[in-house]
Amino acid sequence: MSLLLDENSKVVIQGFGSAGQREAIICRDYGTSVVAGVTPGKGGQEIEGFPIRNTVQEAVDEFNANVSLIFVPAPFAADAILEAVGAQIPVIICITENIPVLDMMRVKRVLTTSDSILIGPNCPGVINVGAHARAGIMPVDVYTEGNVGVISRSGTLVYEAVDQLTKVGVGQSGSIGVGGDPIIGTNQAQALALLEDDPNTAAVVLIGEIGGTAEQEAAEFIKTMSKPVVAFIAGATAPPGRRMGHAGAIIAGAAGTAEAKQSALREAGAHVVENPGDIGSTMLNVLKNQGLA
Amino acid sequence: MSLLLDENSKVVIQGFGSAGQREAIICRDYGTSVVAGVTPGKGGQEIEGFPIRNTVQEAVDEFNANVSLIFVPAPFAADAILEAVGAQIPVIICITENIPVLDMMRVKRVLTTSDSILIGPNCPGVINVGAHARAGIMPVDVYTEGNVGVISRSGTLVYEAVDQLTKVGVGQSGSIGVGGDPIIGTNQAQALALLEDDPNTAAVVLIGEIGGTAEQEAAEFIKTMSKPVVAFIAGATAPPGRRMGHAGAIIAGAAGTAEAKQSALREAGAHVVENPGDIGSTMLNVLKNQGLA
Amino acid sequence: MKLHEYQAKELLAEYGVPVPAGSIATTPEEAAEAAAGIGGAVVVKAQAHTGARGKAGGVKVANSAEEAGTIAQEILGMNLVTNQTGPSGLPVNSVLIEEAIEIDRELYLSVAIDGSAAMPVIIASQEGGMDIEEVAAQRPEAILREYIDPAAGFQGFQARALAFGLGLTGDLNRPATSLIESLAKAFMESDGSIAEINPVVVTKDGRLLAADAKFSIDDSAMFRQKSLDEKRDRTQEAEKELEAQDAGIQNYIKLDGNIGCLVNGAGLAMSTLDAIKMAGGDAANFLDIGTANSPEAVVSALRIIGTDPDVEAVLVNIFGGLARTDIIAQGVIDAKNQGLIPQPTVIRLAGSNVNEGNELLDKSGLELVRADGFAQAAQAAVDAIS
Amino acid sequence: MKLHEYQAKELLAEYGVPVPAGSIATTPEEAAEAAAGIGGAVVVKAQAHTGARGKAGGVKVANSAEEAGTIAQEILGMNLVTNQTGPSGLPVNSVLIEEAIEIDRELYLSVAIDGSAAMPVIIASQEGGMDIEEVAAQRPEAILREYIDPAAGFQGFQARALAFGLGLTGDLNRPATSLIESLAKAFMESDGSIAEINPVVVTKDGRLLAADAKFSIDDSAMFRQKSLDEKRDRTQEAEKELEAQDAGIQNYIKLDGNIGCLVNGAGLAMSTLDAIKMAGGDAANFLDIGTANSPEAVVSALRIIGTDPDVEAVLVNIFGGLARTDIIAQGVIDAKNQGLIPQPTVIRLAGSNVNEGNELLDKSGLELVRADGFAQAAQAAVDAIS
Repeated sequence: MSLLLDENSKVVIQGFGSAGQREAIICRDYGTSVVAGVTPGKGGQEIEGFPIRNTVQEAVDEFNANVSLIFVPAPFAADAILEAVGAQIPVIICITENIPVLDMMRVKRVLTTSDSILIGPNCPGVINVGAHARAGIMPVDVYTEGNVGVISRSGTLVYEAVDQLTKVGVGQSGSIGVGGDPIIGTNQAQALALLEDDPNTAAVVLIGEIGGTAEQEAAEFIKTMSKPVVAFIAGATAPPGRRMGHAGAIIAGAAGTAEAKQSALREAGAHVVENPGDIGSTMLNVLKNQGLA
Repeated sequence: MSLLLDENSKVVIQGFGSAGQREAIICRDYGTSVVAGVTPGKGGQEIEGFPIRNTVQEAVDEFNANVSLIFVPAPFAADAILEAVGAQIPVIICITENIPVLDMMRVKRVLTTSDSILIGPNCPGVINVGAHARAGIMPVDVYTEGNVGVISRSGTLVYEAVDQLTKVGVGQSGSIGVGGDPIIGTNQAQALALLEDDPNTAAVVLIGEIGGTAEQEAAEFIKTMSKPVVAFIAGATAPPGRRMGHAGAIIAGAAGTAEAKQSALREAGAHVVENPGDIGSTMLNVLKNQGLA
Repeated sequence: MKLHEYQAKELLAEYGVPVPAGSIATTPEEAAEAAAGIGGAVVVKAQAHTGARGKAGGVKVANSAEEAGTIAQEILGMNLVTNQTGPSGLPVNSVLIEEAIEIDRELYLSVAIDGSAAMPVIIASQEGGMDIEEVAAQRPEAILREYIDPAAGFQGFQARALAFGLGLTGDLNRPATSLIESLAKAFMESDGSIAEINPVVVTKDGRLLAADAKFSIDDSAMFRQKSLDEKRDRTQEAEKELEAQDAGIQNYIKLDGNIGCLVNGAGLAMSTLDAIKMAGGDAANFLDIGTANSPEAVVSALRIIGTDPDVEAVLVNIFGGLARTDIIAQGVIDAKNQGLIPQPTVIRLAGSNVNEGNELLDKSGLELVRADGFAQAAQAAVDAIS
Repeated sequence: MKLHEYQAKELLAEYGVPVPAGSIATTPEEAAEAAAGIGGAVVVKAQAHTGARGKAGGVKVANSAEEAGTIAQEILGMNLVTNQTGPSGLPVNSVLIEEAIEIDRELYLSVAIDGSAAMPVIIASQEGGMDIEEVAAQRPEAILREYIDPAAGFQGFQARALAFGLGLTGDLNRPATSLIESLAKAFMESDGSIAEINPVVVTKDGRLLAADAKFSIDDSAMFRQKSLDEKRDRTQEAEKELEAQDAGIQNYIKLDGNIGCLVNGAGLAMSTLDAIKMAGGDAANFLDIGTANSPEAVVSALRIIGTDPDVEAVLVNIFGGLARTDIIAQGVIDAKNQGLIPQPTVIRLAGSNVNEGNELLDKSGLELVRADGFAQAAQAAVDAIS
């Protein structure tokens, strides 16, 4: 599953409150198989047509759930991720934001010896457009089927990039929102590797941010890629030393600046966009030049 | 390094007190390269001709140490093992007994994501007879060079088995004392795999004990082995429910009994010895029958 | 959440980190009294959430209790302006009175989160008291690092490696490993995001002391750090940011420009700032409304923007996901109708329920500049001013 | 180290595990007083380091304070003989007086170390109050397991999985997850080796209680569990074993035979027992001298063996590694010369310094049966008696 989801994905939703329910319905309407919700203590109920279970393991045993989408509140979200890991769910997507960093550190340590892939937390999730498989919170009507994959730390910038692509007539294979926290399950380089392997993806939009070194690691991987990459780094004009929502955006040393990231990406062969409004048009040009559109 | 040690082994000794010093000298006299001792605060000194360093990393940087032999007292032994892991020592051998179980649990968790191999704790160490490489506390004069490898949870039973082999004229490739604690770095099955791969080993003596299920796991591996195995289980006559030195010897359920272990080993094709005095003679017969002696 | 130096030292001291003798004072009298209690020369240190306090006149030596009082009189009530505070500075409401120490050596020690490694990392250097980022850039080999593996916790050998690496041998070795272990424990148990002791000093009389200390707590973990939450000093946070917090908006930052921004998502919000800059303007703030799903939350956010005297135009840039554009639209209409944002207002909606959102705006009859792409929106906002 | 039931309950209660109202009494008067304080029917429970106390007459219900006193009078001072104590039994020096509970359901809950997984494991079953090993053997699906991964610690979802698996839903679910989390925390922080609550009961009035509790501490961790070490009750340990402990010998166990054994290494010691059995004899003890490297330690060990009235012959079986055979030989010679082991003595030395050791024996002029292999040594010891 290069795009993490496909026609065989069976999604269980952990934390079936109002957001969980609303997104479950949107996923189902989009064509995704949402097999159960998990809310401890509500096992056996049915909400909005979805069966509710007490534990993820029950959802796996009864419904063969193989994707978990997590909306559990931050103080309990790490526990929810570990529950999905314990139930050996292969793809775990955590939407929740503001999870304590030390909780995520422990989750990551457990993941080092697990086969589960975690996307997020603090992310918009994943969508496979061709398979009509959505496990996330992204608005579906901006997507059109095509061959460009989008990877981003920021959720709204996924939508923005997809919208621009759609408006210039470039469809998408899907998108992976890797999440904006300092500690995330799958980084940009790993997400790039998934899209490099995905037969339905011909080119990639990568949206990074100031702070950390994840874009430099992504640049290293881009050097090995066969598919073209259009990249944008958000926060080029942000004043240093202020936390702008994503902890990853603290500028820590020279590696964290937009300039450093842009130049690493350029050197790796990525097409770096400076104006966030130019993502769609740049990709269209790249595809045309390479005979892909 | 199927036998974990060879001519290129460079041993650093952590905990250079009286036992460490004594064994360092025996190792050196045997022909093993003991490159340094580590005692924090004594860095820069020289003891018995061995340079002392404050940290394992220094011994690695300066002397290319690639084996660590640990005599550090129990309360600090887990820290010492983790120091060797942190310095990326490939083979770590811990002699220390009475390490708290929860400390060893944490060590094992770290080892799940490390390339280091830990032997012990609470073990006599490892010897490669042909390479004159000794990292342990075993008496060297009972060994003679040959092609039988010995694996044991108990230290003194390694010596006993080797002595019996030598007395019946069967030499040894070496021995691996895996240790008698409930949580050990390398179990019997993993040690068997090392000897199965060792070109200098033609047959194996496996000495187990009552308690736990390690011998059943070893039996599973024996089914896949090309080399003959002679096995003995200590404690057949021990009264149930009493702890006899090794925590592993608590009889927990039917799997822990000598009968259960002996029958698992027999089913796997091992030659099971009932009288501990018959280990050497049984191996001699097995080798003769297979044309190996 | 940031702690003051004196709070950071209190916390570290609870875990066994040795700190200079000292006490906190909020009046010159208390300062003189504290100095008398300590005896001899003391240092009077302004307590404000910024570094570089010395250069700004916030740290002074007093040779007597009386002088300590006089200096405290000067410092208390100061507005401390440093390169970290912005031009408005930070008020000084308390001073830390500490024994003056004779320094032999200055070392650097900190704990931070390494996102790539997904572990906290202890950072140490013999080059304390200086700009550590400079040292890291120029001489990376002068920086020692030890990671805290959650599977085992911080280990003694790591503390020893750092202590030896800092040159703290002999009689200083055990106090040093103990200090480092205490720092690591304090960080882990307090959900630290950054803890810095710069400098750790070796005094001329052979003591090891945390001469200065910074400690920040992970904002996401405050729910389980109640006792630290009580140490929050709201006087150190900008008024507008506090207002935003009280309205439930976590991510509001005041900036120097004149275009007020309301955006959802940190990435889009940063990009909006970038787009404004590229259009030739400057944002007055960063505001991530997040997934706030009620018109009231939007109204609160727009009140903060609209009442900012620097704001000459408002830019609303929303790409709905969990946040619904129709709810945002309703909030903007309500705020306009209540006169909260009299400034020219540019609005761009996309994403979930965008048709409903745009319809609400159409029907409102309000004078709003509508934009489609967000680069155009940024341009429109800049144009609205010039 | 084992705790008494009342100590285990005190410890668990500190961590938030609900236990029945109760208190400890060492006299009938205290027992009556405690029963009066609790009110109504109470259970009087003998405190001794063994299970199956009920069958042995160590647990009785009293319907009044007066009756509690009478029953305590019977139980206190008993020598409790169960299938776990051996024929000599264990003295009862205190009784736990507890409220009598009306039981609706009995469940099983424990924590132990799983050596293969290298993690503690919480074990739970709906079939409480019974022989759990029997349940595990017959109906393995009735046993629930959750491992404690040290990288993350015990997690809430695991406690929930166990609570739901135990059928503790509805109002009982939260108390159940809380009880399980408390048990796990107590185990981890106390260096537990085994902690068992059997049964956990659901009372008829809907409470969840730890009706019985066992707790053992890892002997290797006692150095950092000082407060638990203070709870050690030496009256529950065999006199000879205490003597051995005092002599610094960790591993001495009294057995039923008549051949006293001094061996180095637990594996060799067990095998020596096996060899004696095969030679038709029975060992009087298990004694692992370990690496004790002084003649004095050997003398102390032999004094314990020699003064055991059951011992009719002594077998010394040493394969030197860290332990040196010459030192052991000297100890044996000293003990013989001091008349501490008048019994016929068989000695077999091998391994480090064996030539020096044998030479010492040769020169001693003492009457010692010498053996080469250890099967022969065992045979010689059996022959020495018959």
